[in-house]
Amino acid sequence: MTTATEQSHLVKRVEEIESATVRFAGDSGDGMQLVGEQFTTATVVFGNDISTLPDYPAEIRAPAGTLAGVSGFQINFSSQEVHTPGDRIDALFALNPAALKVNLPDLRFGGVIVADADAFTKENLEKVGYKSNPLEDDSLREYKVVSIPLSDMNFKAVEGLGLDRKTANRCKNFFALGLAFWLYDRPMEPTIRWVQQKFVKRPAIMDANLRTLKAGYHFGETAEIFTSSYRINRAVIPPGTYRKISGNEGIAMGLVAAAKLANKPLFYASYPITPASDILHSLSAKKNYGVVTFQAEDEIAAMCAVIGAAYGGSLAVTGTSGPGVALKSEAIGLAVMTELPAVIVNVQRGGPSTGLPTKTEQADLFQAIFGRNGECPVPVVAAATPADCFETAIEACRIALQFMTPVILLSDGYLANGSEPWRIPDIDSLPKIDVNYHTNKYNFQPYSRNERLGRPWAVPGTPELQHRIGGLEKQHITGNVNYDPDNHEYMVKLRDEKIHGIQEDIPPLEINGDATGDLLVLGWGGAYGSIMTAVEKARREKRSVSSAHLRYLNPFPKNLENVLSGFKKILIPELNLGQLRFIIRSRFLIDSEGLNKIKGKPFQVNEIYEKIVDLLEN
Amino acid sequence: MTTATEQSHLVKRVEEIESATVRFAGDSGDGMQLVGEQFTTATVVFGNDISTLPDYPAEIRAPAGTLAGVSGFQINFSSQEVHTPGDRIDALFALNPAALKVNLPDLRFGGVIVADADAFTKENLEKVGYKSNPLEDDSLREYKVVSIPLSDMNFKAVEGLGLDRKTANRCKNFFALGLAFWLYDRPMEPTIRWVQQKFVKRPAIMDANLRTLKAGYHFGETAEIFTSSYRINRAVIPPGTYRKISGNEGIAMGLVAAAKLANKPLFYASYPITPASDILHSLSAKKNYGVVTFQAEDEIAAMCAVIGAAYGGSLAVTGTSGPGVALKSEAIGLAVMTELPAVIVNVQRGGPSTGLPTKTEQADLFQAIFGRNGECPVPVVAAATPADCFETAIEACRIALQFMTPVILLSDGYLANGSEPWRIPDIDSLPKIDVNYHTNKYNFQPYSRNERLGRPWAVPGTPELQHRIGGLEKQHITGNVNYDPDNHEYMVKLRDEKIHGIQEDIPPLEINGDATGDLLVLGWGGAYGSIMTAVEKARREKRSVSSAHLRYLNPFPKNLENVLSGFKKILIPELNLGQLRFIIRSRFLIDSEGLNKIKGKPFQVNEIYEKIVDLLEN
Amino acid sequence: MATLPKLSPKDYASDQEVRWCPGCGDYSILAQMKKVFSTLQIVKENAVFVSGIGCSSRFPYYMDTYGIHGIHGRAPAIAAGLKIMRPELSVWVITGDGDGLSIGGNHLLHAIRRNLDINIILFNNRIYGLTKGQYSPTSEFGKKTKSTPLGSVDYPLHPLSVAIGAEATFVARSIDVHVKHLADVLEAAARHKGVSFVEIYQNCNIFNDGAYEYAADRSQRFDNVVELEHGKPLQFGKNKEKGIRWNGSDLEIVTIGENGISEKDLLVHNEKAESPASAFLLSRMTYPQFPEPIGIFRNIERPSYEELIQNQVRHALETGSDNSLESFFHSGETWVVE
Amino acid sequence: MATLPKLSPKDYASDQEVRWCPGCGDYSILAQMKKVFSTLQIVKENAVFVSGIGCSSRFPYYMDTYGIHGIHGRAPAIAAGLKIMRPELSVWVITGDGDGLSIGGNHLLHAIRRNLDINIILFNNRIYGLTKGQYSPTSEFGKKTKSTPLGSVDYPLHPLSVAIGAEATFVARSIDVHVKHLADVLEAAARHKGVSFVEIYQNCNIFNDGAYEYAADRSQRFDNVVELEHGKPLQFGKNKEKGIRWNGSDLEIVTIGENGISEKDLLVHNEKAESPASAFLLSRMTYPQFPEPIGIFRNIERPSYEELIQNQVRHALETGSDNSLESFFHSGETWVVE
Ligand SMILES: Cc1ncc(C[n+]2csc(CCOP(=O)(O)OP(=O)(O)O)c2C)c(N)n1
Ligand SMILES: Cc1ncc(C[n+]2csc(CCOP(=O)(O)OP(=O)(O)O)c2C)c(N)n1
Ligand code: SF4
Ligand code: SF4
Ligand SMILES: [Mg+2]
Ligand SMILES: [Mg+2]
Repeated sequence: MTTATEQSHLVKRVEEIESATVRFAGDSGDGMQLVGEQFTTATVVFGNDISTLPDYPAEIRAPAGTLAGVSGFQINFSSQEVHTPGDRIDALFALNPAALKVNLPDLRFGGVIVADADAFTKENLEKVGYKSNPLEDDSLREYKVVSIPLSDMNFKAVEGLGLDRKTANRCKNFFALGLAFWLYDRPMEPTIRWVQQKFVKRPAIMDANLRTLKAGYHFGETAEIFTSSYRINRAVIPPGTYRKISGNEGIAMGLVAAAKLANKPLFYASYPITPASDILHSLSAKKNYGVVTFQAEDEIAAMCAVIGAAYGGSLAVTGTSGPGVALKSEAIGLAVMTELPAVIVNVQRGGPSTGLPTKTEQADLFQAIFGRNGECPVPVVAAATPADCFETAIEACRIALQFMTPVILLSDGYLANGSEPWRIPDIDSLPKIDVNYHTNKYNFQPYSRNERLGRPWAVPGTPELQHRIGGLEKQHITGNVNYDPDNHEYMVKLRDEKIHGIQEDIPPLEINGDATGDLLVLGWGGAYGSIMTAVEKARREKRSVSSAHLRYLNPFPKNLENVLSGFKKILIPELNLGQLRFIIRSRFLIDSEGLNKIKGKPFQVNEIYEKIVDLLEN
Repeated sequence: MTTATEQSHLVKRVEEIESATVRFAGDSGDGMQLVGEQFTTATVVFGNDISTLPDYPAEIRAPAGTLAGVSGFQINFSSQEVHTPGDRIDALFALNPAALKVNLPDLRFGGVIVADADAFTKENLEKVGYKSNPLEDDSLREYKVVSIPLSDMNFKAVEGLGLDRKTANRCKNFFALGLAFWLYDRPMEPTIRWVQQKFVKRPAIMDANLRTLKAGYHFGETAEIFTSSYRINRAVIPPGTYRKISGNEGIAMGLVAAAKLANKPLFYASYPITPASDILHSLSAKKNYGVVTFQAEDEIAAMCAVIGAAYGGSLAVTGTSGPGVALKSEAIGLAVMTELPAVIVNVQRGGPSTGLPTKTEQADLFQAIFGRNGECPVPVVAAATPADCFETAIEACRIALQFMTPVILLSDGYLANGSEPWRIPDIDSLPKIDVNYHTNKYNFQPYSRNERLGRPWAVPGTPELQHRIGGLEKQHITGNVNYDPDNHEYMVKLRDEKIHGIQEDIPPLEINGDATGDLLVLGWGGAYGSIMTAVEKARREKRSVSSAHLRYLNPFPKNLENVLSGFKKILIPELNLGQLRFIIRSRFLIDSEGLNKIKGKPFQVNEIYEKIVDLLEN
Repeated sequence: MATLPKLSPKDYASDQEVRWCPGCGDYSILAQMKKVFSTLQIVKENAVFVSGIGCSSRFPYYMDTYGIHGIHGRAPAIAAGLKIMRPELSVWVITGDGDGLSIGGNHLLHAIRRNLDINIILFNNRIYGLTKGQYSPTSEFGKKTKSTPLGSVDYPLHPLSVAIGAEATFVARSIDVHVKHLADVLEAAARHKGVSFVEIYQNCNIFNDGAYEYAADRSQRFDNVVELEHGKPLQFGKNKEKGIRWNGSDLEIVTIGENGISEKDLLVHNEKAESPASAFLLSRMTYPQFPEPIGIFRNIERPSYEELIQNQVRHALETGSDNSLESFFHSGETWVVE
Repeated sequence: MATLPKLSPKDYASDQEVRWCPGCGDYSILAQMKKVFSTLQIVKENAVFVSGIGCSSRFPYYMDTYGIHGIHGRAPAIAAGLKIMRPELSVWVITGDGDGLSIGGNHLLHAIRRNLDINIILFNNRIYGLTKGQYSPTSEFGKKTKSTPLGSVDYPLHPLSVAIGAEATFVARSIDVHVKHLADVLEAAARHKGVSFVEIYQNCNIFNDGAYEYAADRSQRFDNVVELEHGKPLQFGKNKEKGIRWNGSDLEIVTIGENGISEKDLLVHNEKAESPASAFLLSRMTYPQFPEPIGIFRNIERPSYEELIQNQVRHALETGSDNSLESFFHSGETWVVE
């Protein structure tokens, strides 16, 4: 059907751009997360660098058409390196008036709005307080509005497949996806394959989705409603095999990898909680890798099961979010006292209390470091990006196993659900984690120490090493219950020293940029991408700014004080009221500026960039 | 029977001293706590100032005669003001070899040892590793040893009352008590009254105890084994009616008082835990003051019941120790989010984990301030002395009720069980706590604010004020569930500001001594007595040192920074690794010295005094 | 005083938008609750709904009463504190199978054994709704869910067996779509003095659709459900032609008229039995081996916790010689310094 | 290999000093445990005792096996993690009435319903020992303790009813001083595959002395205790002259020979009954209305949780095409950059 003229016509209309940020938005029931995922896959397969940000309501399915019910998925993709999902949207796919209203503030001037005109009914408009139809009343004149009868076109596309109206309507997200594919010149094959697999047992649904997907694509191609489609070239990316990875997937893979590297069985006990549940889901499907998962009756039980499994010789891990960590804190204390290896993953969300369960935040750092009774030191590490979740998970396991200690691994909702391309590492390049059970019965003492101050891991079943551990204070070396005052002080200090000693085993903090200058932006956790991008932008403008990102929050890398001392000013952006900043002040008696955002959303690049400029210029 | 000669003889032998420190020690089953309590009562009734320190093992009754089973009770009494139970013991009553061995290190050179020679059997000596009998082998030559067949004399005293041997032997503590009464010239009447009441239904036991008590007294009088008895004159104490008060009693009374002052019903929900259980015991017997206690199924339930009761309009309080606070931390977050008044008492003990359940420590400050998910500010106050527990409890309740917030009140095992004289306050002098339920239905909004940023307390049963609260983020003013990013940030900051604003409502920090100088000793909690005594001693020596004691740990008093800035050096003694010091460093970017002891025991005066001298001289 | 106008069910609706998925069984339960409140003319400001976390636990927002949306699993504990201090309030606990039986099992147990005069309504959809579809303690053995892709391997709890094992005084069951029956059960729960425990079979059409089709569906329910009525024999089937008999060691299904069996041979339901044994027996009847009983399993009277506690307080206040702070402070040994 | 010498009870003693009060019932339980270990010749290093907090929870220190003295109430959860990952170990949970039924009730419930192959031994002294004498969930109604000076007002839990309500497969009871009976019950628990729940009446001579005198005392026990034996009628009394009969709606005490009653009329104990109904019935028999049953109430077989889970893992490992990290990383959509 494509004639030569049309071809050349098409070619003319392709505009090359460096990057784009697209957001799909609709009702929670409209399948926006799925569309986003599919678009992402196509984009990474095509070869762009990407970063994504899903955003959905706390309700399973809030009432249709309401502002509260809007679900969105944002993707930033580029021929250059990308560290964030993008501050401003270039194109918004709005499947109803609520989606338009919620997301419009993030659209850049001149951005594209693709709207389903069929959904802009009087009723829907009223539901969200539109007095008149914005698609028609010229209020959107600053934008490129593409108003199309999307629902109707979808119905037409799936006609004749015998679907009832409701089911048919459910496919319309794929029409939008097809259109987006055309607009950004993405390959459809991965999605086609996915649909074929997913609906292998429901051929009518399969057909419908494929038809409407293609209809959307062809509509873009033929309808001439866009002045141009866009082409974003492949990014220059180091060679290798890649896959898309979200933070939660990264953690799941990191844990499985760590278990293999340490040659220990992996036990994952968890109680479902947003946004950590996907780690449980992912690992529970990994029995073929020998992974055992345990959905416990609550978070306390999950942590206690971890203690039992660790005593038994497993690499034992639990995952949760802030409220779950609160519940686990007594049992974490037991793991500290018994000096058993364990990893506690906290995928942080908005707090306090139940807070904003589906939103991101970095406000559990205090809890991780200080949130237990007594002097109860626990190493804390934090992941910086979805892919970094993989590495940080391995590192958390390594520390736990090598130092015989529980370790807290901080992620957050933004990292957990966001995704980026990940170069699949060469398995052999991953470092072995060298840990052995203690089996030597001569002079065995459960609380003797190795050079790292770790105690021996002697597991049940080992002849002649029977011993008892518990939460009461232990006698140095023997591990017997002991109430002696001097022994207590000795042990409190010993446990502290052990954790402090991890400093000797971790890499120094790296500086991105010059080692001295006017300003250092110090970050941790998911703020990485925005900080990197903002600092690089400022550096391109020859500003005297560097950045450094802490993976190790307790203990800090040895050179941190030294790094800080190289700069006139320090800026610490955090999605909290200044928790890292508080700790840095105390540890080093150094003042710093905080950039604090507590909106359930990640930093925008610009927010940080502007603060940098402000600090440098004032 | 007393002849004139004997009389004058007696008079001659009385030596006047300023103060004395006595410790009673024996097996857990020997009734040492009771003896200590009785001696204390006699001493306060006599008119000395006192401070006491009970010390008992974690086991109910460890095997007889073992080191682990030793239970002790120490009292320091004086004709001057007393702030601590005393560093060194002047007289040790040791009812068996274990008690001698455990306590000898604390006895001053030349101190008195009263030992029950009958208990120094071969078997008992071996149990604790004595190769020969220290009462006989001259190893105690530095002390005044009074070795008497105490068990035997007790048997003789109670002979003929028809008691079996075991029961008879149980009375021997009263023989020791009688001897102590004679030695320090204390009145026996309060104890006699107590025995008469206690055993009113068991006349044989009553008789036995009274007989052996008097026998002990008369033995001292007649046996001429002491070169002198001692007289410690009444302390010059402000006039008033006094009683002895322990920290746990102080809290119980303070809570009852606060409820009356606020005219609200008192609800106390708790799960038993050492060393906090006595608050529950005490309040559960106070139904005649309208107090309702609830022994919950666990600490979480206790905190949740408090939330329910607070919503219903009660002054709701829960008490526990560190591990219990860990369990409560999720629910405390709910109280923060719902902005309900509540007090959480933490009687701190040695940690981490189960730790040293019967020993004291100050290591839960971090947990109190930082130990929750999200930005979750909670006011924290700490009591300084047993009597101060009373006032601090009232103050905690006042803040909770007036600011609509949970408040954490820190006590510790040392304060909880220790006691001192307390001048019973004039009820009318206690300030009313002005809190009213909201009943006005016009424009009612559950999250509107008063000048303190508190929200209205509208309790169920109030017509037309129906509203729902919960742990999800709230919309400012309306209190509706709200996920708006700006609202979240606004509310996080609002909650923070509310707690910060308590600064306006609390007294400035007072300085004991000059407002400027070389050294300030800054303390909090139970370290008060030792700090005061040490600083006063140093000041008497004209050293440039002052002290200040923080009751308010979050927020700090407004003038704290100013106070700190008046001194060249700051010393912060704490029974932890430096938690207050860490916070002070961060808040004010001020360095300080820490004096840190983590031995399950309070500070000795001398430990602090020596550190003061050291800091002033180096 | 003028009599107040009667409140209709919709008068009990709050101004908050209901946010369950369209088609969720929770809607029906909400509707019946409002109806029962209207029937009993419960004074709005005297009722409090307390919940944990879960789809079901959003319930309090939708009633124009007082309410606490608590934390996960803790509603019975929150309700305990409230009820003990305010015995005159009508206190309702709304919980889910995860909220009430997984994380919150212990609080449920203790609220029940204490016999607090509260009404505990457990929405049993045999799934975690709010967290998007993990299995719950009531999910069938072998259930495939997000967290058990190969099928669950733990044996499900029977909520009513648990409640009866925990000394419950009122135990009942109903089904979201049997609106009349549901309203009757809720009303009986409200009227019962002491703890009332009600399990409601609730359809989660998103994550566990049709879990109770056998009992909810009009064409199947007669065969799969037996309605309990106090003093009546256990009969079921379209024409009540089948019944339940105790054969000396276990229950069995019999057909009336066959083998000489008449109504007289059937188990007669006695919700007032002091012993919980027969209620327990009934709680063990599960589909497909048996029709599942709905209605009131057990309904006996015992003084409630808060009543007994408040009696102690009242008695102490009345008989205590002096209840002033003064006398409190002066209790024990005192001395005067002049 | 040479056969190892047989281990005697005292070979199972650890080197730690036993620290219970002299006269405490816990001593006897410890002695019987060591005896049963010797009878079964359990390999020391293959056994783990897990406990919570309480006097009873000190137990693990005294056995020369592996052990974890956990935190209050959480022993079943600790044991779960251990047993799931190490199914070959013999795992014992030691708990108290406060530890297991107050703070730890929920973990107990779930360990039981999952049917983990562990042995849970609850030392029921009806009091909090370690914290010096507060009432517990099994204390009698009206109990005066430190925390209930006017008497408790909550209804006690029956541990066995709770366990049976939570789907237990093995449930038994014994008494600290009935050493032979106790040893038999512990041995049966050890032999049972799946969760074993044993309640032991334990005397706390310091804070609740004589709580079980009616059952422990030699002169009273025949009238107040009925020993359950599989397949035997329920008889008791000095000369087994009394029995228990099901009268159609409840249990009743009868005298053999009177009113024409013979052994044949008595309830015959069937510990293997698939339905937990009769075990539940027996768990309701309480002194002084009834003699209290001791022995094995219920003893049925079902696959255990850890067995089922490990089967899933084994099956997945065997049938999964490629179990390497490589294949894991490459699962899903991948692309190559050259
Ligand atoms: C401490 C804590 N853990 C976990 C969660 C996450 N969570 C919320 S609801 C829920 C389970 C909901 O299931 P159910 O109680 O059956 O309610 P439903 O949604 O099915 O009505 C979970 C695990 C939480 N909010 N808090
Ligand atoms: C989290 C926590 N709460 C409370 C306690 C205090 N505590 C220790 S043991 C115990 C109860 C003991 O009773 P039980 O389980 O019956 O054991 P017993 O001492 O009677 O053998 C309590 C409340 C604790 N250790 N930890
Ligand atoms: S997820 Fe299920 S239970 Fe939750 S609202 Fe939707 S249908 Fe109802
Ligand atoms: S307090 Fe009671 S249970 Fe605890 S050791 Fe002593 S006698 Fe045994
Ligand atoms: Mg559910
Ligand atoms: Mg007990």
